[in-house]
Amino acid sequence: MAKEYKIALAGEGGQGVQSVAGIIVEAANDNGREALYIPNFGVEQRGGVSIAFVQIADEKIGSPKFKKADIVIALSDRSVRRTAQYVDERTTFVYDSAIEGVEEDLPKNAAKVYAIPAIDVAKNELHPRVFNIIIMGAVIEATKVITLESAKQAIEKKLGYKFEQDPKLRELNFQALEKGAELVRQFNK
Amino acid sequence: MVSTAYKYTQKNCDRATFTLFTGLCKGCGLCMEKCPVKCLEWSNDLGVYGTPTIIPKDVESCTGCGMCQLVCPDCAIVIEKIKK
Amino acid sequence: MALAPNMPKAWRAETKPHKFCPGCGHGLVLKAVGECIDELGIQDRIVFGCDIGCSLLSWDFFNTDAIQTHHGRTTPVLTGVKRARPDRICIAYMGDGGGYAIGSQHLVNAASRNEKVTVILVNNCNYGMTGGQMAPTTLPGMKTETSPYGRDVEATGNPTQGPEMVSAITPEGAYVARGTTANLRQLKKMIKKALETQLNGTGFSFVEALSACPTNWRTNAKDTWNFVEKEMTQYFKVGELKVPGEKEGK
Amino acid sequence: MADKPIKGEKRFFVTGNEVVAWAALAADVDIMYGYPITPQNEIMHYWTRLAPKYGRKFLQTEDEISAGFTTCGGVFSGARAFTATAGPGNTLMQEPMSMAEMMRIPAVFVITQRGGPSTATVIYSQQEVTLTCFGGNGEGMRIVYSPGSHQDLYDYTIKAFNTAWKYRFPTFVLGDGYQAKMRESVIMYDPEERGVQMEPTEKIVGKEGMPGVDREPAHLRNTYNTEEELNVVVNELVDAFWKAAPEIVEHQEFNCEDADIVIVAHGVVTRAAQAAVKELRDQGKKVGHFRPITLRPYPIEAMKKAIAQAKEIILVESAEGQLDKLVKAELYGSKVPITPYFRPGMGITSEEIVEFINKKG
Repeated sequence: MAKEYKIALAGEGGQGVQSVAGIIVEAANDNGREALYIPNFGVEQRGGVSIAFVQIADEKIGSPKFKKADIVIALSDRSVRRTAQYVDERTTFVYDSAIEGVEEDLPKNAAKVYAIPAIDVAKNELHPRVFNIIIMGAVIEATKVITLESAKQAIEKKLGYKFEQDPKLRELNFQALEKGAELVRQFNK
Repeated sequence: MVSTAYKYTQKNCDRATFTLFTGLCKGCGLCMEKCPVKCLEWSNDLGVYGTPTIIPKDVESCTGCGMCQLVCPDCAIVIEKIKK
Repeated sequence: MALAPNMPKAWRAETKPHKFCPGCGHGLVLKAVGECIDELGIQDRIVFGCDIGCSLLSWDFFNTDAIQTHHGRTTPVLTGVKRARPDRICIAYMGDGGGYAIGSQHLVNAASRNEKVTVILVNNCNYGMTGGQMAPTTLPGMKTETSPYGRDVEATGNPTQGPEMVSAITPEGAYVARGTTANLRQLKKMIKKALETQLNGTGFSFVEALSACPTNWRTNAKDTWNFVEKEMTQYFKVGELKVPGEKEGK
Repeated sequence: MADKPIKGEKRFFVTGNEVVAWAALAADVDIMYGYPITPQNEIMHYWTRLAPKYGRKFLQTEDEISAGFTTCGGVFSGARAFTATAGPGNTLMQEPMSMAEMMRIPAVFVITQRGGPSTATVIYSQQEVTLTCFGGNGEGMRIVYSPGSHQDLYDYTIKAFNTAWKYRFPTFVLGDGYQAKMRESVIMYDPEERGVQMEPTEKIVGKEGMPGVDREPAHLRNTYNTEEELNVVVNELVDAFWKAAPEIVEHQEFNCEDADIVIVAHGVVTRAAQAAVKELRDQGKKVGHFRPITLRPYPIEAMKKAIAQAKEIILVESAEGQLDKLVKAELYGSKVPITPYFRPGMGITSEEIVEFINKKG
């Protein structure tokens, strides 16, 4: 847990990578850790690949920008290509197995490359709306930057008002989180 | 503080006392043109810029209407009507 | 026997004679402003702002606080004062270049926002301080240093109709008028209504004053009055365009 | 008046723009004037949400020229007032900024640098150093703080208002797009609880009493007739600035005492420089870091001491030599060679600095 983690999380505009990053850093901060989160932003307000740069450590963090990430998560074909630059021989590269036509673009130099069926699981087993929470579970399992328990608290903090109205949503979100972790755990066995 | 006592010349016309503060008059002539009875003329007294000031040419024609005072951009003229 | 000139009480006697040229209309407009300040008893609440251009020469004109700003920027400075201290009576004093050219965006937007300030704009059809260049208000065919063959409206457009524009974009409650130094009693009434509008807090107040620039016009007194009274009024209609509580188009 | 916005010490995890808004609240700021431009927009967003709850005001102007001049107007009236801008907005605002310089208007300007020249990117850079320190027609009689973290942003935004009102020079907080948009932890506090008294403001116009009777009117002049007249005024400005400078300058040093190589960097780049020093020291290299916190006036005496034993300065900045120019002008005569590491408009990481220094051997 003491390790400093650099995370690059990339997806299409609507895939919710920024909110995943936001919840993770929020939870890390609540646990008294140092976190730094910088959203990639360009001129356009919508559209384009959205990247969240996250760093979590026990001490104050240096440059907000980093060259290479410990873990890269890419959720679309464009994101796979866009994030290759953050990968080196220490990087775990995670992408969604439903993304087509990126075989050639997958980083060759990564320490590990995991293809996780998050999109399928969201669609078929849970609900498309919790896709990003599955991703969050995967990030947490791959990095251990926070515990699943504190992630749940952070989700509660952020979405609690919605859960009040529909408690089933809470269950769905927590399931998604666990599921995401499980998808990565298979590889880490 | 600068002295605010200005030099002036006066002319006692029949119907008004005409006071011209030479220390304020720049000799623009706007008053002459606006005088409804055309009673003003250039004076031998020089104003603040060394240009001629103005004076009623006689004591009879000034009606004391105050137009010259009104249109003076420098507040150089004071007309006091003489009440009879 | 009168020993003291009959200056408005709000004028600062120590700075007179003022710095404007012989026959300049600024003295007349500022006389009207001074008398209005006296009559309304607001001398201690005035923040007077002057633009760059000839209007800058008024920075020490009154016994009131005054800020000399930049060309075109008096409206925002005074807006800044008013927003922070609404109890102040703010007068932004400028020329036609400052209000209709370089500072037009400030005039338009202050008017649109209905800022509770009073803008007094002196229109003399040219840039006086910089030596008589063409202004937004230069009359068609009028010769200036930058329109030496006369203003060509095909190439440079028509004279800006300031009060008409301001009137079009201000809501009810604002005061908009065009007066002239050729009718000082009327001009004074307009300025007084403008200041009353600010005092009542009903809206933006704007008075354009038709004024003379004998130096750059190269006119004698007769031609000066003739230009103000006959030439300028062909394009610039004197009168009130918007009065709080009254229907428009008076 | 509503309660104090911050009571006690609280840890927050927010963007730099939010930090600035809170700091301005904590500093008892009365009014903000502003015009939208990325990446400073959220300062206005947070301010407009928070300010009314604490009886503070906001005006959205028609452009940055107006935002700067309305800010000057607010300050004239005795309000603690500020504005924020970036890039092309900073360029437009140089006009009111130079008026603030000439008339010694204690206005505070927060700059969140973006890439340049021109519109360039909305993201990040350190390319507004020259503009912020020396923009406008004038002599750069401005105080410029360069924060490197959210804590700096909070501390120095509050401090900027005190410096401005104490010394009566326009004061700048020169942040950047990264700091504006990133989130990290920050401790917010009520300055008074930390023993920091807010410097009282003063009505520059609109004092009590009848002008010309009870008091002299404030006739604030900005134009002068003769060169001699202007020269007197400018000399006074310059003298006052340099007299105050030793009290204003601030810097930080990291392992400079025995350093062969001193990295000079400011703002957010200090973070990479500090991390690089740690890493290089672990590798057994005698590397230190000097960070000017005030870019104007520049902490040159401290810097001269910090580099006294150095064999080389590595000048690292996200610009093509803007800090470099400042440093060279100040260090004239020094024999320590300066090696540039310029990345105009680009973020700089500690890894890059370490690699650069290691490659040099």
